Amino acid sequence: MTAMPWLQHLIVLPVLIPLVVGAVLIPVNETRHQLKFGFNLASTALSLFVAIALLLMADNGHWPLDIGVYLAANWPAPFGIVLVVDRLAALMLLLTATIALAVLIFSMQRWSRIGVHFHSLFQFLLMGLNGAFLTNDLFNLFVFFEVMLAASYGLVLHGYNLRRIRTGMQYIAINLVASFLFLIGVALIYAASGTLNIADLTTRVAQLGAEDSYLLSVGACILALAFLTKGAMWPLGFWLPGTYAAASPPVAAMLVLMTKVGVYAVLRVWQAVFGDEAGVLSGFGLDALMIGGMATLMFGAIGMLASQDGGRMAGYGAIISSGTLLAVIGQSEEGALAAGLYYLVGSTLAMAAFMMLIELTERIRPPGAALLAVTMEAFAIEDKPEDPVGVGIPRSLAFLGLAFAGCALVISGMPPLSGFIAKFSLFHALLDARAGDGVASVAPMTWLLIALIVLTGLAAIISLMRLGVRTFWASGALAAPRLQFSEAAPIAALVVLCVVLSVQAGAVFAYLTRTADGLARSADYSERVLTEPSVRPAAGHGGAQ
Amino acid sequence: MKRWLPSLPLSFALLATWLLLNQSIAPAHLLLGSVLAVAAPLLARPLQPHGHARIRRPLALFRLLWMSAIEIVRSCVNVSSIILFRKAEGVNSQFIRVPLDLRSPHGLALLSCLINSTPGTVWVELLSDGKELLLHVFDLHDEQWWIDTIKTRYEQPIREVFEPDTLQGENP
Amino acid sequence: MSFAASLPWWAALPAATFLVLGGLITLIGAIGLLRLKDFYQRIHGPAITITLGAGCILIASMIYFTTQQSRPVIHELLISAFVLMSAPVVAMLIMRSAVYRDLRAGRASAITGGSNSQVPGNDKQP
Amino acid sequence: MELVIAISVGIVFGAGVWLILRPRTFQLITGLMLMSYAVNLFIFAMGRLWVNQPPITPVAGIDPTQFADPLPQALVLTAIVIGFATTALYLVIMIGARGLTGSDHVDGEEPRE
Amino acid sequence: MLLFSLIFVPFVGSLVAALLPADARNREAWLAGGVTVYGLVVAASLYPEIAAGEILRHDLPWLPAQGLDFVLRVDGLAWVFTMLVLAIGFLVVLYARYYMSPSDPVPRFFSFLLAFMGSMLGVVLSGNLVQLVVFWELTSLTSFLLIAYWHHRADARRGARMAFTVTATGGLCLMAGVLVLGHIVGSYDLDVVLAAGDRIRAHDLYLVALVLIALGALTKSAQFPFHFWLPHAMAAPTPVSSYLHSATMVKAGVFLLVRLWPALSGTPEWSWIIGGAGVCTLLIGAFAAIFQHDLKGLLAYSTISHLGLITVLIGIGTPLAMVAAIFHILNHATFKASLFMAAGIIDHETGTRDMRVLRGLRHKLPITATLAIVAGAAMAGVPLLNGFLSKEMFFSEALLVGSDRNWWMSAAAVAMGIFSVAYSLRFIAIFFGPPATDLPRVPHEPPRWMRFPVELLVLACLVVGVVPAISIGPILDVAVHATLGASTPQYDLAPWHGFNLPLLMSVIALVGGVLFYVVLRNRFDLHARTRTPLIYRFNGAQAYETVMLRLTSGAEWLLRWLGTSRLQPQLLIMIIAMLGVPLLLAGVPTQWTTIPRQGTDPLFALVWVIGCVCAVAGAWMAKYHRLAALSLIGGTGIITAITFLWLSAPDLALTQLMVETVTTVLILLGLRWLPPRIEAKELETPSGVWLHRSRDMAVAVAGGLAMAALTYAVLIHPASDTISDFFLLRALSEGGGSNVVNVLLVDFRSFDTLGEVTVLSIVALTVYALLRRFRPAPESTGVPAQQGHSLDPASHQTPAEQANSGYLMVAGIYLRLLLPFLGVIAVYFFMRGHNLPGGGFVAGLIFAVAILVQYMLAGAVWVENHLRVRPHRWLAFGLVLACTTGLGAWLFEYPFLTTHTAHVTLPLLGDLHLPSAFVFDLGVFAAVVGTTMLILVALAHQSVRAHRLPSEEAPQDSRRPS
Amino acid sequence: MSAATLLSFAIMFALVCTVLAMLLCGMRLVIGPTAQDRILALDTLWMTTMLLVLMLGIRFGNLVFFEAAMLIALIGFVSTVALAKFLMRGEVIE
Ligand code: NA
Ligand code: NA
Repeated sequence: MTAMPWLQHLIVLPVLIPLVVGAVLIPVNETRHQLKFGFNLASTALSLFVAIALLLMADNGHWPLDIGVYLAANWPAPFGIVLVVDRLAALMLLLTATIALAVLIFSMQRWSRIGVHFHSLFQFLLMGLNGAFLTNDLFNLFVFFEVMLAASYGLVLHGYNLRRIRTGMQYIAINLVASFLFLIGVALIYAASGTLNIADLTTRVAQLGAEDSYLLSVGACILALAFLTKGAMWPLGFWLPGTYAAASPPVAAMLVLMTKVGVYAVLRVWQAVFGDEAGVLSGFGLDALMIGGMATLMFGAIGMLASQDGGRMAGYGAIISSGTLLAVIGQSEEGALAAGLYYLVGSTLAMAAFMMLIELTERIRPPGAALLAVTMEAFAIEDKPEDPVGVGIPRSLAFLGLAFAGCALVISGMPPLSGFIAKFSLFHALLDARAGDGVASVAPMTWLLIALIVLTGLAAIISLMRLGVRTFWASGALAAPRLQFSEAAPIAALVVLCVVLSVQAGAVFAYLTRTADGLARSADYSERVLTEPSVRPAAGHGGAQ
Repeated sequence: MKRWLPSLPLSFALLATWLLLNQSIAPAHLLLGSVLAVAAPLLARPLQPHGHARIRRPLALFRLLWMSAIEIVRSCVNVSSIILFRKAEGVNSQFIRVPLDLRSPHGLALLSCLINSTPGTVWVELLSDGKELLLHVFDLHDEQWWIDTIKTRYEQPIREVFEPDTLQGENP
Repeated sequence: MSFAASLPWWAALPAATFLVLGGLITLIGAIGLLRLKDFYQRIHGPAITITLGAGCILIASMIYFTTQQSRPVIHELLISAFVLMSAPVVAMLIMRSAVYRDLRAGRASAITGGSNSQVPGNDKQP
Repeated sequence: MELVIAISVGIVFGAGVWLILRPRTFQLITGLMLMSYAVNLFIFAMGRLWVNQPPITPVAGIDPTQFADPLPQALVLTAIVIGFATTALYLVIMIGARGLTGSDHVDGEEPRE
Repeated sequence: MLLFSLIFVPFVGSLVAALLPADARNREAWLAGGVTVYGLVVAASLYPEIAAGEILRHDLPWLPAQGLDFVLRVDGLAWVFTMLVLAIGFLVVLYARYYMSPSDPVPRFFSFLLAFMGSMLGVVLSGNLVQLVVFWELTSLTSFLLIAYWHHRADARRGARMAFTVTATGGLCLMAGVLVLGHIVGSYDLDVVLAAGDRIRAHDLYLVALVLIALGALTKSAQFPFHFWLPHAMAAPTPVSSYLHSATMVKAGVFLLVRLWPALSGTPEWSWIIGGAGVCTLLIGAFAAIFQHDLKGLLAYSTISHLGLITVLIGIGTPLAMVAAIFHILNHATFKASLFMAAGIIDHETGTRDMRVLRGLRHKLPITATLAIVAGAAMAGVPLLNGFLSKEMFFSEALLVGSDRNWWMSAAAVAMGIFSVAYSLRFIAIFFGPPATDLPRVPHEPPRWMRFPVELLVLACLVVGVVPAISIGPILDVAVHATLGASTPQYDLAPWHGFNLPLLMSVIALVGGVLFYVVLRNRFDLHARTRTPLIYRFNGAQAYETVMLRLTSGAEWLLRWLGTSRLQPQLLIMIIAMLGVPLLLAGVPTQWTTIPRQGTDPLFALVWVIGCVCAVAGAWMAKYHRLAALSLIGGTGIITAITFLWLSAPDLALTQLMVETVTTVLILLGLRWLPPRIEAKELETPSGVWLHRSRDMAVAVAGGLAMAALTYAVLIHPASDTISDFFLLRALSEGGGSNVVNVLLVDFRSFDTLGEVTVLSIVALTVYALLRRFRPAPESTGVPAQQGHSLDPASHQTPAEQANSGYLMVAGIYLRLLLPFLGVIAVYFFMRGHNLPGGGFVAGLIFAVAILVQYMLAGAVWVENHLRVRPHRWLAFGLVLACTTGLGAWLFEYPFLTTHTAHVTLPLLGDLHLPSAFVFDLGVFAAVVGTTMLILVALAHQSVRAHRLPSEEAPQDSRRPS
Repeated sequence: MSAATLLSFAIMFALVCTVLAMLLCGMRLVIGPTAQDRILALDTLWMTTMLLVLMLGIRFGNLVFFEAAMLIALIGFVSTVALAKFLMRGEVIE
């Protein structure tokens, strides 16, 4: 390889753009909010474009095996740090950029102004997320996790109040301990295998001796605990509902993405390290993952039923979605994985929209009225029909109602939006994949999983309906909330995306099936990563390295 | 000159530090060291309200330092023997006040260094607007002896080094 | 210890002496820190470590490395300089903080050590 | 050496664990500091122990088996730095919480009994 | 496309309706009517093909991965239902135009109604089962919205929630059933599934599928024991009740059963489950209807009963029963829709639906009364009306199936007949008797077009009842053929079949019903009864509410058990997981290969004795003696640094030492804001605390043991073939530095370092942002006690005075002299980092400490008056410099962060090598300085701020000019 | 007895003394009893550590240790000063 194609640099841009923009914004005075916001917006929009470009490149044969490899600092894998774009990474980048853009626009009017350095922190959060999706190095993953977490600490505490600081303290303490687990896990994996590169691990796992295999699996367990703490698996995710409920809405929406990073990391590491190439370790821990996922699902459903306020409910919704994904990963079934990814995309979009929506709905009625409504529901008090509804719902209320319904449908997996399609496809894959010649081949655990997912959906419906009824219908002072266009538009856009996801399910699934297929071929992945040559000096340029 | 080189000794010390650190007198190091030796005091100047010490009598300083070194070794032996062989209860540790005529901050700093470096005495603080020094003595046998010693052996030479003018004014 | 093998006697002997001396003084200082009666006595223990103990060992190091590297290795002087610059500051600050702590707590006896010595204090105190 | 390091890592880690399970924020932060020492030593130990063989290669063409494993060291360096940063952050949050909640309990409120 | 528009147009109409202004009643009605008429025309245009027995299909690709297309499939059954939905829909729209009050927000109403219509059409036209489930749930959703149309009323909200919960749950069961069915058949396509009846019935999962699908159907059709939601759904506006809760949505359940009849029926299970539910519903519904006082309530229970009847017929499952079922679906839709509308007119005109108040309405509402009486008669099964025909078919089927053995079936049929006559009489009774005087409003005949739909429907009842074969015959025929296919029986649609047993049963029912009603009315005072005799104990609604409340409280209880919101248990769980999960999943190895180890150096062991003692003592003291704990932990830190140094990691040692120092200062800065803890209260510890403590101690010990064991296991085990040799071999030759660790940081793994300094910057920004809003604890807001103490001569000095002439003057000479030295040394450590221990990070910390010392000495105000430290700029500069250095590689067409080395030869100075990694490291340096300064200074400024506050409040305290 | 042996014994002796000194500092650090005692002990620990590092440098014949010793000499006092200032004034930076 002589010269490096310029297009190749796209791979590093999702990390670089936010970093530079975030850094440049640091010394800019807070009074120049418009300028800061403008930079932030431009950067996020650019990230979105880059993500789209990477997605297209990862899907149209631009790279061999459709995997783009970028050797940061020009050192070949496994020695240097390697960024890798495959379909999954590109998808996550796109998802991140989309939600980030929506969140950013949402926060323009209000939330970005209630504290200092929102814009830099936001950009750094993006950097951390994108880096975590791109990197192929375990320790670099740690670094990007820390970037992401550090930024999220800042954002969780953004404009801090009593509630935020209480939950923020918990969130931070837990993540600090989780970071220790991460380090211990990575260290053990290095001690066992002598490498940090995930693709390199794929090739080394099978050759390890019994002792090193043991160390590796212990390391992987501990590492997984760190991921799963972020991914909020029961019983590691108790921090989540409180944190989500307390964080400011745009931040909560970004936090939704962060739980997905935990799940993504588990998926990435497990597919590569304990995939088909892993010899005796192949499929290590998947059962535990599935059981954990199912426990998480159950916990999320229980939490959802028990929640009275929207933020908390959304938090448990995120737990449910994590649980579902973990259980799906635990199934280690390609078709199910595609469905799981579809579920991930849809539920993330909807949860993000929901987080922002919750805040807007809180403007509908004064806090006292909401409390009263709760009490009346609890004691089934029949209030007298009051004066009939006035001249129709004001537009803003109608919008909120519609958006709420949309989010609720996706989150609970009700038809016709993407949540349903995801669940159906998941069930289809779970049943169909094992159908073969009859009943016996569907494992009881699979049935249990299906039943749990269905019941969880039911719990979600019941709770969300209760919340919706209380929010929109309960009698009491009903103020037509003042909505800014910049607040409504991102929510609308995310909900519309969920609709598009349902209508275009065929195309999306085709992509995701290719994604899942690629993930399963870990040997290809590692070959592609490990054989990417570094750029050698071309004639005329001396002095490289 | 003063504008660019606030203190020549300091700059030399910095250059020497640089060369010692790098253990080299290569031209590159000399150059870089010199740049640093000039730049560092300049950059630090805003934070130096007392300016830099001007050593009027270097010879007196060396004499003082030599004497102190001997005193340090002597005191060290004393303190060691007390620690090892005497009962703690039998040690008469006391605070004493020493009237001071020394006013130069740099002189006081040197005095504090010498006193604190000498085992058995610790500088506590200046009292009465700097006219009196509160000392703690490990094993006090004769308070006046201490006061005299400090006045003559330390304060006097230091004043010679840092404020010869005032000294001459007092003792013509 | 591979480098030490080539060391001549004339260097090894003083180096060893200084080392032993430095080690002993350091230990004595620490013993003082541990066994002396109260803080105002204890502070005198480490003083010997800082001055003479450190000095001996630095000299030993200079001798050793100069011979071993066959060139003057005297950068240990820097350490001495820095120690001499920082030790007085540390001693006077710890001492003063202890004094005023005891004064505030009304533990004048701790300061006077039960003897007839003057209590330090604020002369300007009304 | 191995045993000493192992026992030390264990003790420091154990002390850290004990502290992070305590209810006061200051205990928690000290626990985090201790755990961070232990974890750093642990990562460091993953490169095995090398006495007086720092990974400083004076000349090209050295025998790599004669030098300590530099990679864990680089990792620990990064981990130390990040640990420092997060300690600082927790500290500030801890005092912020103390001011806002009036409690130095890790939950930001005294447990209700 | 035409087919597709059948579903598409209502949804578009719904959207348009939602966007019309609130008061556009006429436009809304025209729109909705137009949509309906369009649908009717399209559907009617399909009749020729349908009548010819064709099945029309329209496929749109949807989910190819799951083998699922969006299929519209019209056969006779679907066509008949389509017509039913559209025709009744049209009448309801017309009716609703007059029914809805001008103050009601009509856009919402018509929008939801059209959406419902579209969903319902989707259900009947779905060509695959998954799609059917989608529309099925959509009908639940739209009906939820319609029931809660008057959402300011609690009963509407409650009814809507109940209906939705029950039907949506059923929908989930249906989905599960469909999945099982798809699993059995291998396809969700309706044609394939219908053709695979034998395979399905033979499959082990048949019963599962049947139960799940039955649950879906029975909940939707309000069958026992799920019937309770329907009466509560009557809180909906009457057009909704008449449309959804009589004619269409509740029919979706039975429609589904009819639809899947070829695939699922013909087994005892089918009969028992479907038939059993039907019989119970039939009787309970009919019986309960008699005792209602609300007009709509009566109609709702009657609907339940009639749906039960249909379900029984489907449960019987013989071809003739199916004919009767389909026929009764159509008949019931006509008379019940008209009855609801009539009830709506009465409600509308009189202002009440209470049958205890209503009487003698025939005087004021003669036409409506006539219509309602005819429709009521149809409901009662009076001959020459359509209800009679299908009911008689039911009787005959009941006889046929029941025969001698299951005579109870016939008995139940007759009982149901009796009851239905009774409640029909109860309904009709409101028109007779003396006119009521205490009505809320004086009734008048409704507008002509409001009555028109009723007239039309009643007319249909009459026509079908008199000449069934020519009126409904052909339509019924296509539906029956489509359902039964080859097994379509011969049947005769005629009002008169001669004297036979079914006729006798009809007569018994009629006569018995009248008698029963009279007896009830005269002897049991129907009006005074507040609850249904016998079955009032089974109150589904109450059970529902109880379940919902229990669900919430149970969930709350479980949540307390399964979760926690406190930090300590969570950390405990994490540690236990860290110990337990590896043990569970990986177990314990049985053998271990070892290598010769380094000899133990007793000195090293001794050093660690100190380290461990410090750690343990620090842990012990952290509660009450913070300063002591901090010092002790500092001790452990020093030992850690020595360890790094001893074990060949000088870079780590330097970094550790620097970090140790800065952290100590940092925590001290923070400690000032933590008020001292009161000890006395804590001295007496309850026994529970000891339990906790021993548990925590056990976990801590286990954690320590585990880490020790892991460390030891690794240390005595030979290392794998690591990637480290690469770095050792190339650091100097290709990375240009002999300090491999530093080359790793700034070259091989510079990407990590970039992230690391970003973390630092983020934390600094966060700290800064937090401290901007910092509110200290009340106890610590004031000046520390030490500073105000009269004994201390420094107490009335500003920090600057202390440093320049006060007690810090002498110390200050040294500390200020150190500043340039520290600067030079920072440069030294920075410059040599690439080859020897040091580097940007350590250098940055040294530099930051140099300035920090000045802050400690002279206070923040003075230092900043003399030296502007702009940490934000340092931060930004550092990050941007590091990035720019990395980006520089792009110009040479290399990847980001690739190192280039400029080789310069200068006179006198000789060869100089300037690796770009050096500039990168400079960025690290700047970022570290910025971070450290920002954090420390931000913390330090709190004191300045806090001091300013009280001085503003108390001007007499003028000790600080600030 | 060769010069090398002599030196190694001397180093060993000095090392043992220093480590013992550190141990004693550690003990004072633990037992206190006052805060100033602990600060003093910590400062002494820094100092003895510096000496230990210097001696290790001699023992291993490695100049790299020198840098660490110098850093300790330079920086070690900062935390002591901070602690003392905290005791004296209640805050480190006023
Ligand atoms: Na002294
Ligand atoms: Na590089």
